[in-house]
Amino acid sequence: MTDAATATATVVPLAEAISELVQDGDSVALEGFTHLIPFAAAHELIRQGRRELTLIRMTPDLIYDQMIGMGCARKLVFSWGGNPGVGSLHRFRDAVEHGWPAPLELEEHSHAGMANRYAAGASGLPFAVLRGYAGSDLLARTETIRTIECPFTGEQLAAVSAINPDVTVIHAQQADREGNVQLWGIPGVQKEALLAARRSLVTVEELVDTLEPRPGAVVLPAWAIDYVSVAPGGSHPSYTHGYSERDNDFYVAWDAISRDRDTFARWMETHVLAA
Amino acid sequence: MTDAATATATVVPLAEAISELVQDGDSVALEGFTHLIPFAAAHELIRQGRRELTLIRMTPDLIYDQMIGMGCARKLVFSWGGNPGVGSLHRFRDAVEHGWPAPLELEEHSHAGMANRYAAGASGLPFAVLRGYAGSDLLARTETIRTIECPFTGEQLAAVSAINPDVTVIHAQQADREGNVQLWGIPGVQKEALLAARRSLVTVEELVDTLEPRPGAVVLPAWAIDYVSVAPGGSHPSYTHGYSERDNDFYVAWDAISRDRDTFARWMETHVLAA
Amino acid sequence: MSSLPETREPVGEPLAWTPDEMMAVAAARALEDGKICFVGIGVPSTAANLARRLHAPGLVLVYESGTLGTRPDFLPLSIGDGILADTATAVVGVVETFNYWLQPGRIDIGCLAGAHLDRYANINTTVIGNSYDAPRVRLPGAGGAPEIAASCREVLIVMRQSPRAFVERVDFVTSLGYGEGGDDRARHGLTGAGPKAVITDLGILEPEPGTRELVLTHLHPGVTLEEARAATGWELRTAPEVETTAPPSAEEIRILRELEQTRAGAA
Amino acid sequence: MSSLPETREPVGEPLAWTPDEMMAVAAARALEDGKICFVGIGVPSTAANLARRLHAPGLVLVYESGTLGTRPDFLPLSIGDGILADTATAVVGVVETFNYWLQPGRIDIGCLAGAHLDRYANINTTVIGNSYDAPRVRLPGAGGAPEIAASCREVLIVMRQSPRAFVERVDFVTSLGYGEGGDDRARHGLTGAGPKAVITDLGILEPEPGTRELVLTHLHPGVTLEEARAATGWELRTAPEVETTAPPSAEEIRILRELEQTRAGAA
Repeated sequence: MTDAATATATVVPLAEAISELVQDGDSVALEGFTHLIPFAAAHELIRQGRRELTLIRMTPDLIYDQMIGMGCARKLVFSWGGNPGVGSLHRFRDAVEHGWPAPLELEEHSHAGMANRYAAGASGLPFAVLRGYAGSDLLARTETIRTIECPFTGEQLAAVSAINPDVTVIHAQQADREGNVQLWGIPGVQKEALLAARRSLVTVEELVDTLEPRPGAVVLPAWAIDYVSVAPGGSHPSYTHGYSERDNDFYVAWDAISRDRDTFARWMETHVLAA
Repeated sequence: MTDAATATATVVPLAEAISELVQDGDSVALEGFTHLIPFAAAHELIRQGRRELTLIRMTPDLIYDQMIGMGCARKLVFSWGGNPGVGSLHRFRDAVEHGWPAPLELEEHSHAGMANRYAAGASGLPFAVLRGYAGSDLLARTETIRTIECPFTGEQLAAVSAINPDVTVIHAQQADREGNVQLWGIPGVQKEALLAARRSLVTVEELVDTLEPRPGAVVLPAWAIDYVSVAPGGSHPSYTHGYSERDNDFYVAWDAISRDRDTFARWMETHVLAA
Repeated sequence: MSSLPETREPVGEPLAWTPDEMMAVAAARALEDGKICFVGIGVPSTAANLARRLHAPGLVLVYESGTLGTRPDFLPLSIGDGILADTATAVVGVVETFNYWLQPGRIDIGCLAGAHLDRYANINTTVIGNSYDAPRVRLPGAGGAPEIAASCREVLIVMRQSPRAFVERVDFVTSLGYGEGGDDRARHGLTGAGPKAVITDLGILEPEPGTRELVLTHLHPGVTLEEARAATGWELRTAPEVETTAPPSAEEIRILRELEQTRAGAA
Repeated sequence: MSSLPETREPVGEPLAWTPDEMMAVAAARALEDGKICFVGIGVPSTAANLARRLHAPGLVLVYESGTLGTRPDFLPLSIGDGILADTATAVVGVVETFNYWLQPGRIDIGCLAGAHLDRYANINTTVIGNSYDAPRVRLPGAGGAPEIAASCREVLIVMRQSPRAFVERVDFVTSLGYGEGGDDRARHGLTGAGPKAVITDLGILEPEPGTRELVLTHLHPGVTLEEARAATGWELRTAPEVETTAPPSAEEIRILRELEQTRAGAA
């Protein structure tokens, strides 16, 4: 959805890319399905003090638990808000249950619904159709879910509105000098989230002279990307296939860190704000 | 859409697979977008004398020019019926223009429409939505194209009905002993066509003990496939990336072979029926 | 979908195995060899991987991370651990996973955990309390569950039984079981047959033919009917015959414990 | 989309280049460096590959076979030749090509050939004759053209000019140009601006501001206005100033001929 196609992406430092791309009040999708979660970019958003953001992600995960706890978010668009394999996202719960640090508006879907909303956004369509939400109370709760009738069979199906974030940020293994990006391992919804966005940034582990073709790789042409920034280890505590392992111990440790507001604030001060 | 999932596909000789899978009157999709066109399977269908078939393909190509000329088809569902880079498909034109050897009913779409129809079929949806056919007379000609209104924006878009062939046949480079299939090079719509089908067959260049992961490869799990048959060179005169080159000279030569009914009949007799 | 249960002390007289282990073993037994299984994280993932190491080496595991036919040699903590991609027959994107693989009904059985469950096997993983906007407890949400519960040919639910979790009526229907009971699923145009069993740490509940109300069909060894009733938030009825689950075999327990020890960074 | 033109003899006084060569060169010149170009097979493919070797090394070629950013070192005969995959930045499926790459308007310019064309640049590649069911000539059909013509930011049409091909009104609108003229495209909700030029073997036609009727803006060297009018099936009007196309440079001709010679198995 980028307005003017140019055949290359601009390689800039992360801080510059973030300040160029993201304004207060924007809708931003920092995607990555367990794998390749762009934590470095989120930490930069926190350091730059962005506010009133609409945060979009299938799985808010620790990355949005941190942004919500730090007061960056006005609204969350999501489908599963837990700490995978561990339990709750306490900052997310605190915002929803007690409005701390600020009330959080929710737009809640299922994974299938969110994935199809990104796909519609990437396809330049206003909506997507799926067999979804049958008998679920989400259908009544969520304004961006409606029903639609098949013009051939008359069957009733679910329709979800497209997602077109102001900005999508994803993390990948490599980019070449022109800004073509290659990622591999679990691909998630990053291609759709990136192609659905008005503006985009890809953080990468490293710049390389040529992208070596690899099994299971997704290649994103430079002309579909606005900015590329080098952020080694930028997906920690999630992981970058071939570069790092998922820090499962940290995901477990986050439960205690995030449970208490002060402990959380101190941790963020030390590990993000002061970093 | 296969009715009962089994974790493996059955490896059988081509003639057996075709006679097991295809009955007169079936709708069949033999897909492959320029690359990996399953000619060996088509020739087997011709030898087995199948009739009244509904032939489904984005690009009928020489494979359906041959089947149409041999009287296998009652109807053609397609989006571009030419000899790529050469000119007309003369047997297709003869059937449409003069009803020889039999009248041919047409269901005509654009590539985008056909691709989305397969995608809907593969997704278990009755239709797909696209920005298509705007101002085209195809919209009025083709019953399987209608308009649909976005339930969120009110915008009018094109809807196309799903394609779920009785049988889909594709050609690939390799299968392992369980019947898992790997293809690489231009992937076309084979995955969608296969997953949209009620029954399926994949012809392969060779059986291997293990599928070596490769850049750009599409892997189709055995449990989504009914039959696998070994048919080395089964894509000629199209090609199999890594195994053969496209026989462009034959595509050019086909123009003269197919222009005249008798020349065509003799060629088929010698190269297909007697083969 | 849900968080891992903290290990609970053996109930009743000391046993050679815990109720959680019995639950995982019973769930594994319910997964037939050669079937395609859509696996939720937590106990379902433990059960599916246990089944593969026991009677079902040909069980095909599909995780919502797009790993088709994965064969992890240790238990993943999340549905997106790298091991799932490294050992998969094919790895695809999330859009394809839900649209091409789950939605058309290619999956034989979906294995889910739940937070709250009602007598008609409807699952709530969204909110506890009668206000969505001001919930008493905010749960993680739907994830893949609504479509897994809808589109798999059948569904297996695995969760601990307690009066808090097994409620008369869930506060929020996240994923449909049998709705209001009877043929209510059909009214929603669902292709899948719905939950065939709910396997808990105390026994097994199955939908009663006709009403589709969950009734007790099995008690695990050492568990009494009273304990099961006390752990259920509705008037739990029983099948004409309540069987006793076969206790875990030495092999089942040995392999389960080996498996649990392999879970990277487990709490 | 369409078949390759058979080579035609030079018209008028003998020239150092043929009208078809002039057409390909003029089309190549119309493709700017750094733009994303959706390439139809035939003359469009020749022109796009010629442009890459001349003034537009950064021209990004996209073929409907899903080859994004391909850099073939010889001319493909079909849109799916292996060379297109071997030299592409990325290779994707056909569904993705049309849905994710063409449909949202990411493509700057679509380069198409046509069989029949009318005064409002509508293209017919379906049937000739007034009956679809009993056509005088059955053409190949739509292929990717309707959506290329609709969704690219602008469109370039390259085809030989003749009274048979350039008709007052096409028998069948396969791909929309300017419809009935004026703002008719907007009525169909199209995002793309439409055909910016029709480049032929005789000259260049462009839509007149306002009416969007194709009018003659350029004549190729050695071609007279009378020849252009005689080769047009409607009352061809001219722009206020009709320019003469710059003749092909020696380099343009040399590289074009090298390129043509590389086309594998060309007729």
